[in-house]
Amino acid sequence: MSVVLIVAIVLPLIAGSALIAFPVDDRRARYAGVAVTGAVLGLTVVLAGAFDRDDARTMQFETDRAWASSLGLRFHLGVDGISLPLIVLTALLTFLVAVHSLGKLPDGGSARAYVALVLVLEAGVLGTFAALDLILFFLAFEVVLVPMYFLIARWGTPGERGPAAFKFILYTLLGSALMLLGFLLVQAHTGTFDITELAARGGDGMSRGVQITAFLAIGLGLAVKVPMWPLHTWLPDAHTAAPTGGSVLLAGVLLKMGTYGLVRIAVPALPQGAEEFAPYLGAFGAVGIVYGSLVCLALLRSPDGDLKRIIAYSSVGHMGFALLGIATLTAQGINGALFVNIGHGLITGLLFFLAGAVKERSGTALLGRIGGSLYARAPRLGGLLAFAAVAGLGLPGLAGFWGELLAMYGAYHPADELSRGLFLVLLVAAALGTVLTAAYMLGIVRAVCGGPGLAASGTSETDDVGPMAEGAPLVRVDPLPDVGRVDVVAWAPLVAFTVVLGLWPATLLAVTDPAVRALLGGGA
Amino acid sequence: MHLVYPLVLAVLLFGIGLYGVLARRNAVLVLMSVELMLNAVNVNLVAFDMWLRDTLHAGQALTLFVITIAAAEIGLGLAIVLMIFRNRATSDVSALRDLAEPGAVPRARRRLRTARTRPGSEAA
Amino acid sequence: MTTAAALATGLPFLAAVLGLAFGRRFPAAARALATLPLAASVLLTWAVAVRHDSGGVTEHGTELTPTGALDITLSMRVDGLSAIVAALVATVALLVQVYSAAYMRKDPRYSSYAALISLFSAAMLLVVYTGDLIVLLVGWEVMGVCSYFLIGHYWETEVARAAAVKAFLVTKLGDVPFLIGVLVLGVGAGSFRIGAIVDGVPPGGAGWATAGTLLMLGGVAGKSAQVPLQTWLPDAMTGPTPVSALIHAATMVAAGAYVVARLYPVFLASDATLVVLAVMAALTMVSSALFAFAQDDLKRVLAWSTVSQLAYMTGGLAAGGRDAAVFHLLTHGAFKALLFLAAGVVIHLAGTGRISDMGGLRRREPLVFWTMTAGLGALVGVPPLSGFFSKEAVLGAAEHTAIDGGAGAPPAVTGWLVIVAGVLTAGLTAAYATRLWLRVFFGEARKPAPEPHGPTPVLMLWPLAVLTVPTVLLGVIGLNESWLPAWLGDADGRAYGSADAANGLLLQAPAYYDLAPRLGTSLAAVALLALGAGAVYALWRRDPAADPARVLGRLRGPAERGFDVDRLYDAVVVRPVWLAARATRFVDRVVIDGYVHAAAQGTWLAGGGVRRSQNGNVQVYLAGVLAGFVVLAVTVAVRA
Amino acid sequence: MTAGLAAATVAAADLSGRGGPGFLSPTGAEVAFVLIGLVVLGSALLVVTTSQIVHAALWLVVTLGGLAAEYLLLTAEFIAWVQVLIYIGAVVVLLLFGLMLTRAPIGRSTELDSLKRWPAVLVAVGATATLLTVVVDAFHSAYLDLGKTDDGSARVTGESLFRVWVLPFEVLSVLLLAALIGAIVLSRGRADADGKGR
Repeated sequence: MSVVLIVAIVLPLIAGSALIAFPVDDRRARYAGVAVTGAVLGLTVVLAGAFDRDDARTMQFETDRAWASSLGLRFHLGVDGISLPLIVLTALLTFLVAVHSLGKLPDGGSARAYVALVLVLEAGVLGTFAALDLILFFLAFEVVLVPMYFLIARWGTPGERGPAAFKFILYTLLGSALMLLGFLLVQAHTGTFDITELAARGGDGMSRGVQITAFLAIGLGLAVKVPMWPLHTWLPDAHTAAPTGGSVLLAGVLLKMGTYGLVRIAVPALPQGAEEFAPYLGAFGAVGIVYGSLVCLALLRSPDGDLKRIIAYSSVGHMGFALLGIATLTAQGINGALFVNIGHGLITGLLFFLAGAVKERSGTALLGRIGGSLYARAPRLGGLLAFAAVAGLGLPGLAGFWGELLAMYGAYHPADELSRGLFLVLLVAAALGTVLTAAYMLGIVRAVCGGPGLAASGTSETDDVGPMAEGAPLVRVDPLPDVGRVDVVAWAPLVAFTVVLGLWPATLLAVTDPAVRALLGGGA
Repeated sequence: MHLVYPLVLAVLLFGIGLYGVLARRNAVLVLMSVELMLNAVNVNLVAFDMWLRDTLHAGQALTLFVITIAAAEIGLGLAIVLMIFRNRATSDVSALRDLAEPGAVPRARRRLRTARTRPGSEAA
Repeated sequence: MTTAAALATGLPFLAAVLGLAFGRRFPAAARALATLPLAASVLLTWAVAVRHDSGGVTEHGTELTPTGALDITLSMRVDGLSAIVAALVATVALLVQVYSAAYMRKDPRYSSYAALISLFSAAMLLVVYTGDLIVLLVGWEVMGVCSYFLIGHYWETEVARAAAVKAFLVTKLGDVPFLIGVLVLGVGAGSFRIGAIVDGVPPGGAGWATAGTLLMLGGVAGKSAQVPLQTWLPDAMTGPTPVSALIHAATMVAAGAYVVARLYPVFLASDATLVVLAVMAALTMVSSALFAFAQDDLKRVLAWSTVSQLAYMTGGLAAGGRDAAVFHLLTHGAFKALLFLAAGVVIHLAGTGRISDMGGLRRREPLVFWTMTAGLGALVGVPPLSGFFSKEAVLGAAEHTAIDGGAGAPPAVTGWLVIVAGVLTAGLTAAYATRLWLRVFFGEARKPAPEPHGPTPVLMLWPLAVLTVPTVLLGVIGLNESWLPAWLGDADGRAYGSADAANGLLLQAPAYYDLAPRLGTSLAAVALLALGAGAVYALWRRDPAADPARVLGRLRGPAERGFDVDRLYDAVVVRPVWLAARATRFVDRVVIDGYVHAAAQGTWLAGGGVRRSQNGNVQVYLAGVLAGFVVLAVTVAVRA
Repeated sequence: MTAGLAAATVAAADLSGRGGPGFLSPTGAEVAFVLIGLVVLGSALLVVTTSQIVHAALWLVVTLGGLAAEYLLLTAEFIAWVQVLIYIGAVVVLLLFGLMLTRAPIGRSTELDSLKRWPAVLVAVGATATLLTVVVDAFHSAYLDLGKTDDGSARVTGESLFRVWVLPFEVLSVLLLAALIGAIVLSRGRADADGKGR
């Protein structure tokens, strides 16, 4: 089965390169994109099916070959309970983006190039989640940047895309450089780049000082990607400028690489460093939660309040929960962080799809210009947006809730070596953040979905003449195209998974929990 | 004779030539300063040749070559200076700033340079 | 039995999912989808309630989150309390759905409306049945979001949009401490199972129990609209009237009281919590009764009245009368649903919601007049009606706490608070109910009635008739100790009247299970009732056209606006949050992004600086190169 | 670099084993060398500082002539004559022609020195000081015995030049030819461009 994993990673890379190399007409390229990402999704589903759930703590489908032996590099791939959900999520979201690209693409270049870049991106992300060698991880981590840069710089919103793409790539490259330094430091003291071995050693061979330095470097590099407050400012710009598919992948998949790296590398391999920085990580996470929501609130009322920018800042808040969960260094917290990852990937992916649809239909993403009344102008779209917003505010029973709950539970009861008082404060901040999150999410719904109705469907026909029906303005608003066929295919899986994971969190937690425990050394 | 005498002479001569290269603005004077530096090197070569009693006489042979090359160099150098003078009507080294980064030359001097260049280009 | 409970919860949920997904495409099926699953739920809940033999707890669950230390289980815990409350919820929900089928018949959004009501019913049943606090929280929040969407049903109006957001945010604010409280209780008891938590409280109480219950009061106050989070409920009346009847009168708002009753042993072990709860209840009770008196909008009168009546429940709980509070919850659920549904018809008839525009409506639709009279009578607590018995049960429990006390009883101060506030409120309730009754149904119409829409649909009338039955008769179940108290049992699941009870194993003293009215409190309450009603009647007789609320004088304006608590919150919470938001955005754009941009600018500047040295003067370059060479040579020589 | 320096120092120590009289009792040749050296340096200084551009060329003649004398004192006869022939005879003449062709002002001119004189002084003095230190440190005891050799005679030089160095010599002649052609091409200007030629 390890071949399947390799094929799943290499196939999109080959297909992407082929699309770049050979002139294929755009229509065929789009269908080729759907076919390849669909095949990859199928392969990952096969992997998930073949995955031994009773043994989720060990690496499965491993490949371990010497690669550049003079440098001690190994081509080491594998999947365990932590990476499996992320791999499936990646394949799913990329597939949906490919499906979505069957519809209208923004101007900027040929659809062939777009699809090719998405495929290369997918290969990079899958490689990141499957890599078990630090350098391999780093390579895959970097491969992702280039296609994303071009996606933003070529298909983004004209006028914003250049600076946004520039900021994105410079900021994340800076982070990567730091991370690479950290990796080299780790290797210099342990003599290995192997992630599983480093996790098994649990920091043996590195003094406390070395661990702290290495954690600082690796953690900063990953924190840029997460993105952790205050290293987040590249994200709103990139999201606002990126095309819909780019935003979905950026939020749904790329951000997960940061938290995944923390859970996979930084925490298990450098336990003392993690212990030292956990309070900071948690504090920055909690600040991010409150801060992100406050900025979203401000954007609601500001004339340049862009729907996509608001969702981007909401990502800062949501990833704050993931950081808080990781910072607790408990099984619950880290499980929560992984759950936040998946939930956020599904929900924010959906939100960006919808924001893109709104932008495409009304011609703008500025709240003040969209014109409201989406419930009337495109009822299904409005209903979906309301659903996504409600999911985004962490409504229990949907996928966004469990991660937040577990993170907060972890914060109530952090690992023994951490300060309980501090984490209680963080817990309160995070909990208040959920109220602020609810405030801006409902604010979005109010601004975009509510508003005067179509003239034909005013309240005049109902019998209810309470105080509310009076003064209902019967301004006529123009209808917009509602949810189309391609949209249904692209969005329905996200809605379905959001509900399923929300109702039955055990589907995910049963896979991640054993692996998380193994990383934490069986305890906690 | 102590070896130090010719060596010190060479060093001082070299220093003077160096100063000339860096400080003189007229291109022909810069060329003269370069000749001074070359001569300093020649003194060195001869002195060491004598001191080491080289059977191949590498020092002296090299000195001859240097002299020859210096002659060629001065010929070429003067030709270049002449051509610049024809094109730009100046042999002022500090006025030849085509290598400058745009914006790096203070404005006043740039105006001076364009003013100088214009009649030169007419002459060309 | 738990299967039946799960089915009762699942069916409406399924109906909601189907309705939301396909309702627009098959509008014809919407009505069937709205009512039939709920009808099945009603049968199932009643079956559960009937089959639940007195006392005992049935619980069955499956694990939701295997995360080690603490497991969350999707469990159904059926005991007397949950069985009977579930039956109430399902029944009222079905009646409301039937009523809505007629009331909302022309609404183009009926299918999503009905689906949301189904979803709400499922969530409420989950809250009622579940045996796990986290799962309870799920239902709790889903109810909240359904309430949000239904309040905002008329999203074309700004009022409805604002009210919906306000309702959700205020309750959500209460849910923050509630969630933390749940965590505290769960960690303290080592489990989120209600059974384990109830069993885990040591007899003398525990720090975590007190802390957890105090925090949970936040959520209770939010959901049940108690002081200080009471302001959302009156605004929530912008939703369709049936929604107000179901969610904002009979069921969801009672969930706060229900949760306290569900976890009663934990609350009973925390005196501090009970005192806070009693203060909260007393304040809410009196103030909102006063506000109800000053309102001019029919539904807002009923809304404030709901707040006030909910305070009777929380007050009863604070004073130790769990069974009494649940009793009041049941009767209130019946008569308040009746009142709201009747109010819907009244508004339909009058063409307005303003009381000052109504009058003389008793001749237009006699059935509505009579059912509403019964409902108001029960609300006021006119002796043979249900409300009288349940209110007296609460006051009786408070009296026992205040005077007799005893081991395991709440502090006496809670009893006194509830008695004083309760008796006072009885008078105020009588006053505003009388005012409403007289101004709506008697006298002359103060505004010409609109063109009749045609006869009131039968589907809207017979739920009123059905609800009148319990409104009138439900009180009797409190009279015999072997009826309601035996069914409810105590919070540990031991039935009153069983062998356990005989052995003195009940959680509370036997007096608390006696729901029959007591002489002292009954006399006081009825006397004040008569006083309030009489005073209003006298005022009305003097000038039938004028509003008796004029007696409030200068207090009337503030009372109508709920003492301007909204403006206080606006100044203390809302505006600072907006300010903080703007400040944060400023910081984000100028400071944090400023650093990022400064880094870029710094690089550009450094580049520009280095670029300046590239001035084209070859001699300068050469001087630089040589100087560098000299420095290098000297450095190397010195180091060597 | 340090290693090279050290090696040179060692070599100097070896060779200085031949010894020689001290600095306080100079030989006649030494006295002459120093005196002529002072003239050379003085005139060189005037070359780089004089404000009359033609004078600079003339002072250069003095410098180069002085150097020829120094070569004689170092017993490098052939070099000395070549110096006189090529430098004074050819190079300086060329330079004078250059000055004339670039219409160099005759008489005092203030524009000869660039504005960056002080940095130039600093760099030149620094470089000189560094070199002096190194040279004196390494060779203060080295002695040059010039008495009984004919190493510098035309015969010896010619033999080594045409036996050992014949190939570089020929290459050099090609180089000179190339320089000649280059100089002609350059000074002809862009004949094709304006069609007239110069």
